[in-house]
This record gives sequence, structure tokens and C-alpha cells, in this order.
Amino acid sequence: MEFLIQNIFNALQWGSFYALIALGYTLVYGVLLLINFAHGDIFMVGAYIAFFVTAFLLGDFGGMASGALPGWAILALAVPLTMALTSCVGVTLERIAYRPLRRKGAHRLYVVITALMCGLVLENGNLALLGASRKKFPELVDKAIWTFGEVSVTNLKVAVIVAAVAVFLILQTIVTRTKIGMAMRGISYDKFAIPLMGIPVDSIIVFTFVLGSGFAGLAGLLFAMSYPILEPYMGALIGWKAFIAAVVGGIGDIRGAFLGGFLLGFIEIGVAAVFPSTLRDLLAFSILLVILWWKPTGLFGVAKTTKI
Amino acid sequence: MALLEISNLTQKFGGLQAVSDFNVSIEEGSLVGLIGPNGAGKTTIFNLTSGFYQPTEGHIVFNGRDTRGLRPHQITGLGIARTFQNIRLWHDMSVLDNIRVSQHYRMGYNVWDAFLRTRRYVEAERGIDSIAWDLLDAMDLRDYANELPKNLPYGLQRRVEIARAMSIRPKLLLLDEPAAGLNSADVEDLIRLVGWIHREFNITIWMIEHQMKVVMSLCSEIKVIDFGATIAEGTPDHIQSDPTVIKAYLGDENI
Amino acid sequence: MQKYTFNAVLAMGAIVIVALSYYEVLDLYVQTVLMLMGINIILSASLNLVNGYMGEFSCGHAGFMCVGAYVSSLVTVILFTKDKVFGAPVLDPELAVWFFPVAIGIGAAVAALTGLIVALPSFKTRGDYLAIITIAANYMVISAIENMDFIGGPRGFQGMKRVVNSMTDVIDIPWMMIWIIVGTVFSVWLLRRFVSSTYGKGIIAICQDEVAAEIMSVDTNRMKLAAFMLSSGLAGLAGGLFAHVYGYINPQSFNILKSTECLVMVYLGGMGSLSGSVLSAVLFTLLIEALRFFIPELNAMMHGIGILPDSYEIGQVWKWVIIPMVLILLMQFRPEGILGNKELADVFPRLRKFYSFK
Amino acid sequence: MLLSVKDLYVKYGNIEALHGISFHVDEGEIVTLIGSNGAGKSTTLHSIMRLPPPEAPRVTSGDIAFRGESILGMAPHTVVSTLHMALVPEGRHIFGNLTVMENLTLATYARKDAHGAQRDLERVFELFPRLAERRRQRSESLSGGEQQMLAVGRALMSGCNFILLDEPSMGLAPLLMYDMFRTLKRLNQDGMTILLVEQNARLALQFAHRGYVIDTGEIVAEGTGLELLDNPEVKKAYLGG
Amino acid sequence: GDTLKIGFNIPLTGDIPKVGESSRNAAEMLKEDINSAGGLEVGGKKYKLEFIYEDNESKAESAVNVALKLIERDEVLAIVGPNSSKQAVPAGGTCDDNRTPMISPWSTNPDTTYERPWVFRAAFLDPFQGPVAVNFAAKQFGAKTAAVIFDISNDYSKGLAEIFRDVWEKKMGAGTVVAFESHGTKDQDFSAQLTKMLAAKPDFIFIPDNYNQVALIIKQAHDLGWTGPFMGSDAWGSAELIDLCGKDCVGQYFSTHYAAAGAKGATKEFIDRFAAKYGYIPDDVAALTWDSTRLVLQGIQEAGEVKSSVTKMRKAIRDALASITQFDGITGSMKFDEQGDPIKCAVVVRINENGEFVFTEQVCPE
Ligand SMILES: Nc1ncnc2c1ncn2[C@@H]1O[C@H](COP(=O)(O)OP(=O)(O)OP(=O)(O)O)[C@@H](O)[C@H]1O
Ligand SMILES: Nc1ncnc2c1ncn2[C@@H]1O[C@H](COP(=O)(O)OP(=O)(O)OP(=O)(O)O)[C@@H](O)[C@H]1O
Ligand SMILES: CC(C)C[C@H](N)C(=O)O
Ligand SMILES: [Mg+2]
Ligand SMILES: [Mg+2]
Repeated sequence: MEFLIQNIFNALQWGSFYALIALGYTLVYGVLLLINFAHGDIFMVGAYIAFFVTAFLLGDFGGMASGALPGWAILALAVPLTMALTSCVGVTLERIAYRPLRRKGAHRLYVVITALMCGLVLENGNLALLGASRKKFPELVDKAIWTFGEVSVTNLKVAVIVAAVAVFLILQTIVTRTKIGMAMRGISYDKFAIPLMGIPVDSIIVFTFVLGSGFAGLAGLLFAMSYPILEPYMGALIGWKAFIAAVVGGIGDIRGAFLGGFLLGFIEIGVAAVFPSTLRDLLAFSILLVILWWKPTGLFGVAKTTKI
Repeated sequence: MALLEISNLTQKFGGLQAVSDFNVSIEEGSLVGLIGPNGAGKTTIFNLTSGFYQPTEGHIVFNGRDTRGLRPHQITGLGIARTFQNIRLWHDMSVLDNIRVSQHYRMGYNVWDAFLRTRRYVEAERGIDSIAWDLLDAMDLRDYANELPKNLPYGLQRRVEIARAMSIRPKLLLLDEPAAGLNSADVEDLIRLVGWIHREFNITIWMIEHQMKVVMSLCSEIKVIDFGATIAEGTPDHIQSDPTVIKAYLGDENI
Repeated sequence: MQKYTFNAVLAMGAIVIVALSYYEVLDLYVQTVLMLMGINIILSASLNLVNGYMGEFSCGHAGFMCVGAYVSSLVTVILFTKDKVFGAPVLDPELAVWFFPVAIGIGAAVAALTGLIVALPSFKTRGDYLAIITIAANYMVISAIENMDFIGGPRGFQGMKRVVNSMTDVIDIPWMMIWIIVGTVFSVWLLRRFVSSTYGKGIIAICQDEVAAEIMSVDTNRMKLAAFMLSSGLAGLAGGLFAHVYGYINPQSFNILKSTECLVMVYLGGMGSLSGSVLSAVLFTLLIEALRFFIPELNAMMHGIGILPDSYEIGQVWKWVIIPMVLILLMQFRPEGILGNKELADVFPRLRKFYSFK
Repeated sequence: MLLSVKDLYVKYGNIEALHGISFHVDEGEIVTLIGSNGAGKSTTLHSIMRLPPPEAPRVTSGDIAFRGESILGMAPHTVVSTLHMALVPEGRHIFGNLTVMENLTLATYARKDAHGAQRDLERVFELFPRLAERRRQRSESLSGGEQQMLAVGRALMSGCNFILLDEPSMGLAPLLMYDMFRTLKRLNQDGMTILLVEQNARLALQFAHRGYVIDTGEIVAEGTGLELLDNPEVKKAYLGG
Repeated sequence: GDTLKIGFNIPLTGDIPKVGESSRNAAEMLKEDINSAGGLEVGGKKYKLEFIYEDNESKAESAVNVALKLIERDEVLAIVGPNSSKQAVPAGGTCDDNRTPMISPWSTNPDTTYERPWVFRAAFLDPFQGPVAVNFAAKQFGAKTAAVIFDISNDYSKGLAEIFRDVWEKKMGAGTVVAFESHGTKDQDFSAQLTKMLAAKPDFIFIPDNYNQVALIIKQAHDLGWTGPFMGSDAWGSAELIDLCGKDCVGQYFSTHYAAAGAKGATKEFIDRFAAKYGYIPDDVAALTWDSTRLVLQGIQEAGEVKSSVTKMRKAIRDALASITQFDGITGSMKFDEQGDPIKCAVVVRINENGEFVFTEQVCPE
């Protein structure tokens, strides 16, 4: 029983990261129908930005007097700064790589391939510029481990889960309740008609990238706090998997990404807890395949009805 | 026995009953019209006939054969070809290839023949080619054989779409709003074309159309539906003066 | 006879390459690069069938390559070599010369069957949902092999070198080079025949409008089956050749990154252009290898003109920064790939009289 | 003069689609452009709305002016939001993944007056009761004609006082088509300026105050609706026998 | 010509980049030493050294490619590396097939050199290291049960984990390895495995894993409430371990090749010079690379003269290396057996509060 509860917590935490990243995927996809394969790497960049921001705030680059700020204050500053800076990265990619292609009317998949390439540039550019050594993310807040019988939970785990839920609620509200959200969904269906509604397409797209990358930055920060070793490839695998999670949930649907993320988290932890962990990918993906077989457009996805 | 017998056809989308208890029987060699207000279920009936939807209830019997459970390409193989309300050509494939590919059902060879270029393959391809060219000639499209449909004017695209459907050598041709988007002059051409096809190939045609001029000058019999059910049927003259049809569909021209 | 020019040139080229390899004018490294090029050509051309001609977005091509590589390696290693796990050779190693293509064929066939995990869902699913099925299939294949300890699991599988050696023991010619050339030409030829038949054009119709295709009598399910199986079968063929060139395979060599490379080659060449795929595979392979030599030069030059601080060296890491950047730039200039959806002969119609290839 | 197009040349890539088109629309007028398929009618409307490529062409010379001021440098969404123009595009272009209601709401994106929007919504529902019935349906599953209603309704929701219609009657049943034209007339009487592109040339010319005939990117005839209806060449080429 | 080319097949990027960096640093230092003295004297003539560093990205197939490139393109006389068994095992095969001497500084898996006359190494083997860890943990922690977590896709990690399990169960009885869990190289979350392990209540946890994963595993174990000891293996011994792991690692033990803290003689001299030059205490791999490269140089010198043909020279070097029976390196003195494996001592070190690896115990083969 305690084993089970402990693993539920493990899965919730791990699923939170999938969910957070999957939300970013879905958001961009929901607008541009672009599988932004660079998203996992934007998440990685987010973690590095968080690292440099905190290092700066901690006084490592002579930014501030050492120890001038308590850990929680640094964290409170790091969150918005990281999100803002990571947004800039996302928006930059959109501006210099994706937008020109869109303007030229390139096939959608060329943009996807460009996104893949951008991801590689981010990964390897990081490696080339910062060197191959990993970075250790500093501990900002004192770790509190709460133990109930055999079950241990840290304050960080709770924070991660809460953050994932909060981000989900925020995005869900934006996308379904606001006009800007409607515009975001509208673009994915018919980009041509959007300006005819008086909507500035590019601003909406930029806004989407700001949101998506900003939350990827948040995810990066939280991830760096939970798994404090940063390396340039940290976003690649988790990014691919989060993408899969997003699709299983029904890509383009915020609820789908959220649920898909947690679903993948639970399956992975569940498999590793019961079977030898090497079977994890095999079983996890088989389950996902079965889900897609059963619902070909994911849990929440609506099949585009072909009117003929 | 009529060529197409539809009985008690009903189609539901969720709570919406798009077609309800629809019956029709189309005789071989006739040219029948299907009209009705927007959203009446006309296209849905065509979709059911061509197998794109499986009916919730009812039967569609074509040439003595119940088509339930058949996939669309099989139904087409039986001899039902159609065009679409919004043109659905393969826009990045030459006109000629459009007409070749739609003869898939009678190809008669398999992958291995394609790899090995067997006799069977060569003969089948030759047959497909000659049918395609004949048709292009017959429909005055020879000059455009190597053009991409997307580069053709709308009127010609319509014509290519009809040619593509004809390449199936259908017994029954379904035309879904063939005149939509055509200007008046092109509409005249279309009327001539459809009439010619009807006579020349001696096939049965069933068409949906909102332009009364087309329907009235071509169809020998017209069926009017609303809310998925028949509200009137008969000859063009009869329909044009039927008060229910005027009220539900034709309206008065006075602006 | 003019129309056989192309075939003659091709045959001459092949003979020249084999001869140069035989007399070691081309060193092993150049040979390896050439062979890799051949493998890449097969990969990109076969993936183009699904991604370009059929318009699906398959991102798991390396998974099928993996199946082909493992299966054919297993067959040859069990049959022809003494192996720690599988014991003495089943057949006389000298027979490897004759049996090798069969083994590769078996690998390709099994890979084609594996293609079913993608082909069957494709009846119901399209687009990005199918894309993740392909990714998942890639992961599943790798994961399945990692869980098979008897073939080395995650630590890879070896011994194919001995098979190749036993071929050279019979006749000392550059066997792998020959097989690669044969395999590459065969694959491209097969694909070319497929897509130029009315049968194969059904796939292009599916790409452009699946609904219309189905209603205009194209059996879409059967076409998808054919396309996926042909594509994954050829990937398996490439895998089998790859395994025997390197003599060592490891499931992670066939992960998503490898699939990504295949994708890049397809889109770089142009969707729906076989010659584009061949061209881009050649360019891509050359680019990667050229950078190996170019980067040190660049480093020296940058230090020479003093732009770089002494403490910083431009290392090989930059290779994987430069390659994607080059590709991003290329896409900006040619957002439809090198050849778009045209063949080389469409761009240079005069080429047409030099070949008859149907 | 509300809108004037002067000597407009536009290109798609390297292909010139309009070769020097000039016409004008006065406030409160109904003007129609007729012409055969591919003549450049839609191209003209897209240019006026300043839509970006690849859908719309590049203007290579000439000018488009709104109340005398050039709008060539304007972004399409500002054309809609500040000049209060609206386009009902050919081929409907509704947002199929949104519900009918969401489509209508989205059209009010740039509007500040919630009150006016509410009034317009009522007007649209009055005009097309079918839309009111279907307000929660995903709009891509609407029938062809229903989608056309939505496209027109959506344009009306943007609070425009100058509406450009590109083949609005396409796919509409006769009854509805006449209804719609009557409504447009009423809107016009209330002050709405209308630029209409229509395949049904006879109907369009009867309906409009003035008309222009476009042929392969050039204006070949102009005049009042009745004049054009009587013009023998127009009759022959565009009105059918 | 008058240069001698030696190739280095090392991980400058990928999972364990610090390992490659340390290798290169040590090699550069050695090269500068020798070249500044005019070069390496072979058969009475001095030859400059040229070292070629190629990145194997910490991937098996790249290691094979790199080996091929060094052999065919650069025509090196011998190859030093790869360090990790994951790459050394396949690359060893390539070198052996292509008759080029290879010496891996740090690979401890038996398969690297097994039946490969052209492949050598400078590190002890896992069948030796396993019992060292077993005996030390049993004694130091008074442990009766153990749990193991390892990287399944790493030959080294998997091999050592299995050896450890066998030896431990032989010593303590069947079933005393209460949990034996695996993970993948790129994994970041180990909570499910750790939960399972902790539920089995072992006396300590054995982690034969690379330093970067060690840091994550230990932290997550602590998060899950584990307070007991860990035992590690030589793959912990990187200069980066303590940066990454921080205070979570303090007080843990691992078996390794040499202990920098408290070294004497030539070893101390090496450590001091290295630390002065590169700003950190040389880790195992630096020391082992130094030894390996010196072994190669000794092999070249013993070949007697520099032959004009590379293949002949390679053969001569291999033969010379195979005939070296005793070598005094900075990681201790080693004798070579017929497989080309050294027989040398291991040490167990403790990580102290300053992050130094403090000598605790030396274990020598009997
Ligand atoms: N796939 C679907 N899902 C839900 N509703 C649908 C679907 N297809 C059609 N409908 C509904 O069924 C009704 C009939 O649609 P259909 O397309 O058959 O109309 P139609 O008679 O062809 O009209 P039009 O003349 O406007 O083309 C419409 O109200 C439409 O909204
Ligand atoms: N996006 C585009 N790219 C390239 N050429 C185009 C594009 N859109 C239209 N054209 C070309 O511009 C010319 C004018 O087209 P336009 O759509 O304006 O005609 P139209 O008068 O609206 O015809 P229709 O009655 O068919 O709608 C045509 O020759 C067409 O082929
Ligand atoms: C971690 C590695 C660099 C070294 C380890 N001893 C091995 O053989 O793999
Ligand atoms: Mg319809
Ligand atoms: Mg138009």
C-alpha cells in the first residue's frame, strides 16, 4: 500500500514534467499545426537560463553581493526572469526560422524539419559554447522531506505538481474562454481568414510562442531543481516523449496534453515499479499504441470531419 | 428492376437526423435531379450512396446488389462514380494521371507485376492509357493532359472532375452541384456537356443542383427534399409550380 | 542507343568504384563513406515513398532499419560464424558468398512485416497521430531488442565482420562495396518502378486527397499497406547492409536521431522526388564527412586572424551546429527541398533522352 | 469616394494577375465586379483587403486609397479594425474547428462596442435562423450552404460599414439566395457600402447600382447595372444565351 | 616523416565529456613534456609526437567510426582509448580486425581485450573490482544485504553489477541481493526503481554507474527517505562528481584506481603539475591516460626503430607492448597477463567534506 502511494507520488511528479512540456507542444501545435520539435530543447534552454539567472542572483558573476538575497527571494525572482528569457528564445526561433518559411508558403513539414534542426542547433550550440561539463543547479530552498510511514514527499515534489495543475488551468482558460484563445484555435484551421476578423495573425502566433516557451522555461526551472544536473541533451528524450503524450491526449487540446502527460508518467513509473525497468519503453509505447488504436485521434482529439 | 433502389434510408449524426426515411428508385438511363434547401441532406444521400458513410438504417441496392458493408472503392468498382460539391481533384498530378489513377479498380495487376513489368502490367497500362486519351479527346481536354488541375480555370476543373468520374465507365454518375461557382456562360457549356454525356455514353445521372436553369433543362424527373425527407417529386414543370417547393426552396425572385 | 547512356554510365561508375576499392586506391575510410552514402540513398529514397509520395509523416524509419540489421546479422552470424552464443557455424562459411543476399532479403522481409505495426494503424489514423505511431514503433523496436539479452541487448551485436571476412576468403574482392552498389541500384529501381506505375500513383492520390482517392476506386488500405511495407522493407535492406559494413550494431544506433537524419534527407531532397532523395543523401553524407576536415581548418583560420580567444578551440562539436544551420538556411532558400516534387529530368528535360528507365 | 483603385498591377510570384485596374466605390453604393472564371475578381478583393502572400498577390504598381488615403502599407487586420471593411471570402473559410457561435464571436475580436456586437448578433440570427439553431455545432459539419450563411454572418458581426462579398450566392438554395440579397439591400439602405463579386451576373447587375466587367485582369466595361445588362457584348459573354 | 602519430578515441561530448577532457589534458601534458625535450627518442633518432584527438560522442558506433578514421585516414601507430567499456568493447574489435594496437586507459570490462591480441588496457578488471567492493562493504558497513542499481546499456555497469551480485550472494547467501534494478543511459528519474529498492530494505546500495547518474540517483534516494550508505565503483572517480553531487555524496565510498589525496613520489609530481596546469586534481582517467600513453611510447621505443610502413610499425609496437611484463605507472605498478590485462592494485576512497577522495584501503590481487 505504501509502496503504491509512494509510486503515485513519483508518477505525479514525473508526469507533471511530461504534462508541462506537452502543454507547450500542444499550444504551438494548436495554433500552427507545427510540431515544434525544438520544444524539448527550449525546455533545456529554460533550465540553463534558470541556472544562469540563479547563479547571477547568487552573486556568481559579481551580479550581486553574495548572500544578499535569501533562497526563496532568488527563486521568486528566477521564476519570472526565466520565463521571460525563455520566451525570448522561443519567439526568436519563430521569428528567424519559422516565420519566413510560413511567409513563403512552405509545406508544413518543412517547418517541422526546421524545428528539428533548430532543436539540434540549440543542443549542440549549447554544448559547443558552454563546454561539455554538466552544470549543477544550486539548491535554492531548503529541502523538506515529509515522511508518512514509508512514504516520503519533498516540498519540491508538491510544488511541481501544483505548478503543473496551475499551468494547465491557466492555459485551458486562455484557450477556451478568451477571444485570443479562439483566435489561436481559429488560426490552426484557417490562417487565411484570421486577418479578415481584424486579428493580427503574427501577434497571436508570437503570443503563443511566448506562452509555450515561457511555460517550458518554468518547467526547465522546476526540472533543474528536481534533477539538478543540467546537460545539453536533457530536453531531447523527455521532449520526444512529451510530444507522444500530447498526441495521445489529442494534440491541440490542452486537456489532452495535460492528461496525456500524466498518463505517460503513470505508465512509465508503473512499468518500472512492477517490471524490470528495461521493459518500460516497450510496454509504455505498446499501451499508447493501443490507446491510439482505440481512439485514433487521441483521448480528446476531435477527428476533422471531412465534408465532401 | 431499377438501377438504384434506396429504401428507408436514414442517417443520424449524433442527435441530428440528416436523412430520414428516404426512398428513391432510379431507372437505368434516366437523368434525375435532387434539390432542396441547404442542409436538407442531399450531399449526405450522395455520401451514403457512394459508401463514404454507412447508413444508420435502410438499404441501398445498386444493380441488384446491396452495398451495405462495402468500402467506397468497391462501390465505385460496381459502377457508381461521383463528383464533389467542392472540387476534389488531385491537384498536383497531371490531368492525365488524374484520369489514369481513377481507373484503379480495373487495373488487374498487383505490386509484383508493377515491379517486374510483366505482360499483364503492360497490357493493363496500355488499356488504361487508351481509355484516358479517348476520354480526354471526347471531353475536349486533350490540350490540358499534362497541366496540373490547380492551374486550370475553375470551369475546366469541373470538366476534368467529370472526366475523371467518367473514366470509371460508371453506370451511375452522381453530380454534386456541378454548376456551383461557374459563370453564366460556363453554365451553358455544362448543361450541354452533361446532356451530351448522358446521351453519348447512355448512362444514368443523378445530380444535385441549386441553379434551377440547370436542373430544369436537364432533368426528366426531380426529387425535392427537406430535413432529409422527400417533400415533392415529379417533372420539372410540376415541381416549379408546387407551392410547398416554392415556399421551402425556390422562394420568389423579387429583390 | 542514346537512351542507355545512363545505364552504361551507372555500370561503368560501379565498376570503377569497385576496382578502385580493390586496388586500394580508395582507402577504407573513403570506401566506408561511399558505402554509407549508398545506405543513405536507400534510406532516404525509401522513406520518401511514405513521407513524400504518400504524404504521411513517418519518423521511425530507423526502427525498420534496425529490424533489418539485426535479423540479417543474426542469420549470417548463426549460419556462417563461430559465435560465443550461437556456437559453431551451421553452414560452411564459404557459402556466405551465395547466401548473403538471401540473408539481407530475409532481414528486409522481416522489416517489411514489422512495417505492419505502422501500416495497420494507418487505416484509421492519419497525419500527426500516425507520426507518433511511427515514433512509438521506433522506440518499441529498439526497446524490444534491448530486452533481448541473447543478442547483446543494449550492448550491441557483433560478428558480421567475420561473415564478410569469410566472403573475402573465397574471392578477395571488396564484397560489401559490391553489395551496397547492387542494393542501392536495386532499391532505387524498385521504387522508381513502383511510383511510375498507375498502381503506385494511387499513393500520390492518397497524399493529395485521400477521400477522393478512396471514392475514385483506389483501395487506400491496400495501397498504404504496400507503401509502408515496401518502404520499411527497403529500410531493412539498408539496415542489413549497414550492419555488415560496420560489423557492429547497437540498438541505439537506430534511435530517433537516425530517423531524423532520414527525415532530413527526404525533405532536403524534396518530397516526392526520387532523384532529389538520391541527391540529398549524397550531399548530406558528404557534408557530414567534409566538416570533419573543414572544422579544424576553420579553427586554425579563426585563430590565425585572431577572432577567437586562445582558450577556445572550435571542435568537432560544431559539426552538429553547422549541419543543422546549413539545413535551416537551405530550407529558407528552397522551402520545397532541392528539387521540389520534380525529378531531375523534369528540371533538365534534356537529360531525358539519355535514359529509359521505367 | 470611399474606395478608389487606381491603375493597379499585381503579381503572384512572376505571373501578373491584374494589368492596371481602376475603379471606385462611393459611400452607400452597391458596386459589382463581374467576369469569367480566373478574370481576377477575387484577386482584386484580396488586394483591397491587403491580405499577405501566398493567398494574395503583391502590388507592383498603382494605388488603393480609402477616403483618399493610400492603404497599401496597411496590415489586413488594421484594414478590418480601423477602416471597418469586411470580406466574405470565396470558399467560405469558416473556422471549422470552432462552433458557430465561436465563429461569430471571433469576428468581434477588434470591436470595442459590446452593445453593437449584441445587436449585430441578433440581426444575423434573424437573417439566418438556421445558424441560431446550430449555434453550438462544430461549424465544419455544417452543410455547404449553412457554411456560406456563417461566412456572411461572420462578416456582418465585425461591425463593418463596407462589405466585400466574393460569390456569396455560391451553393445557396434559391430561396436563401434571394433572402440574402434582400437583406443586403436593406443593409445598404441603412448605409452599408457593398462591393459584390458574383458569378450570377444577371442577378448581380440587377442588384447593383454600378458594375464593372473584368476580363483577364483588365476592366473591359463599366456602367450602371442596367446599362451593362443591355450591353450586347456583356450579354453574350457573361449572361448566357 | 619524423613525427609519430598516436590517436585518441575519447568522449569529448556525450554522456561523460569530462572523461574525454581529462584524457586529453593528461595526454597534452605528456606530449608537451616530450616534444619540448626534442621528441621521443627511437633507435637513436628523435621524433616529434603528434596526438590526434577524435570525439566518440560517448557512443559505441561513433567509437567504431573514429577508430576506423584514425586507422585509415590518419594512419596512427596506435590508439589510446576509448575509456568506457561501452565504446572500448566494439572499438577494440575494430582495432583488432584492422591490426592496430589499442590501449584503453579505463575500460574494466573483460570483453574489451578478450581474445584480442591487439588490444591492451591500463586498468584492472571488473572481476577483480567486484570482490573489492563486496569485501569492503561487508566489512565497513557490516552489511548483510545489498541493493544494486545499474545502467543496463553500459557493458561496464551491467557487467560489474552482475559480478557484484554473484560474489555477494556467494559470500552472504542466496537472496541477499534484495534488489537488482536497472535503468537506461539517458534516464533522469529513478524514483520507481529506488522505491522498489528501498522497500526491500537493504543495508546499503551499490551503484556501479557513471558519475553523472550517480549524482541524480543518490539525491533521489535521499528524497525518498534513504539515509543508509552507498558504495560505488571506479566510474565515480571523475573530477566532476563532487560538483554535481554536492553534499549528497559526502561520506560515500567507492573503489578506484588511485587516490590523489595523499599520493607520493611520481604520482604526487604528476598530480601537482596537472593541478597547476588545468586547475583541478587529476581524476582516475587522467592518470590512467598518462600511463596508457606512456605504455604506448615505451612500446614504440622498444620497437627499436621507426619503420617506413605503418603496418609493420604497428606490428612492432604490438609485439613490444605484448612483451612488456612490468610497468611502473603513476597508478601503481602493473604486470601484464597474456590477454594484455594489467595485474594491479585497487584502492577504496572516501569522499570527504571538501569533496576530496581520501585513501581508505588498498586491495591488491593475491
Ligand atoms: N459529418 C457530419 N456530422 C454532423 N452533421 C453533419 C455531418 N454531415 C452533414 N451534417 C449535417 O447534416 C445536414 C445535411 O447536410 P448535407 O451536407 O447533406 O446538406 P445538403 O443538402 O448537401 O446542403 P447544401 O445544399 O447546403 O450542400 C446538415 O444540417 C449538416 O449540418
Ligand atoms: N494564390 C495564387 N497563386 C498564383 N496564381 C493565382 C493565385 N490566385 C489566383 N491566381 C491566378 O490569378 C488569376 C485571377 O484569379 P482570381 O481568383 O482572382 O479569379 P476570379 O475572377 O476570382 O475567378 P473565379 O470566378 O474562379 O473565382 C487566375 O489566373 C489565377 O490562376
Ligand atoms: C566509466 C568508464 C569511463 C570507465 C569504466 N571503468 C568502464 O569500463 O566503462
Ligand atoms: Mg451539399
Ligand atoms: Mg474568385
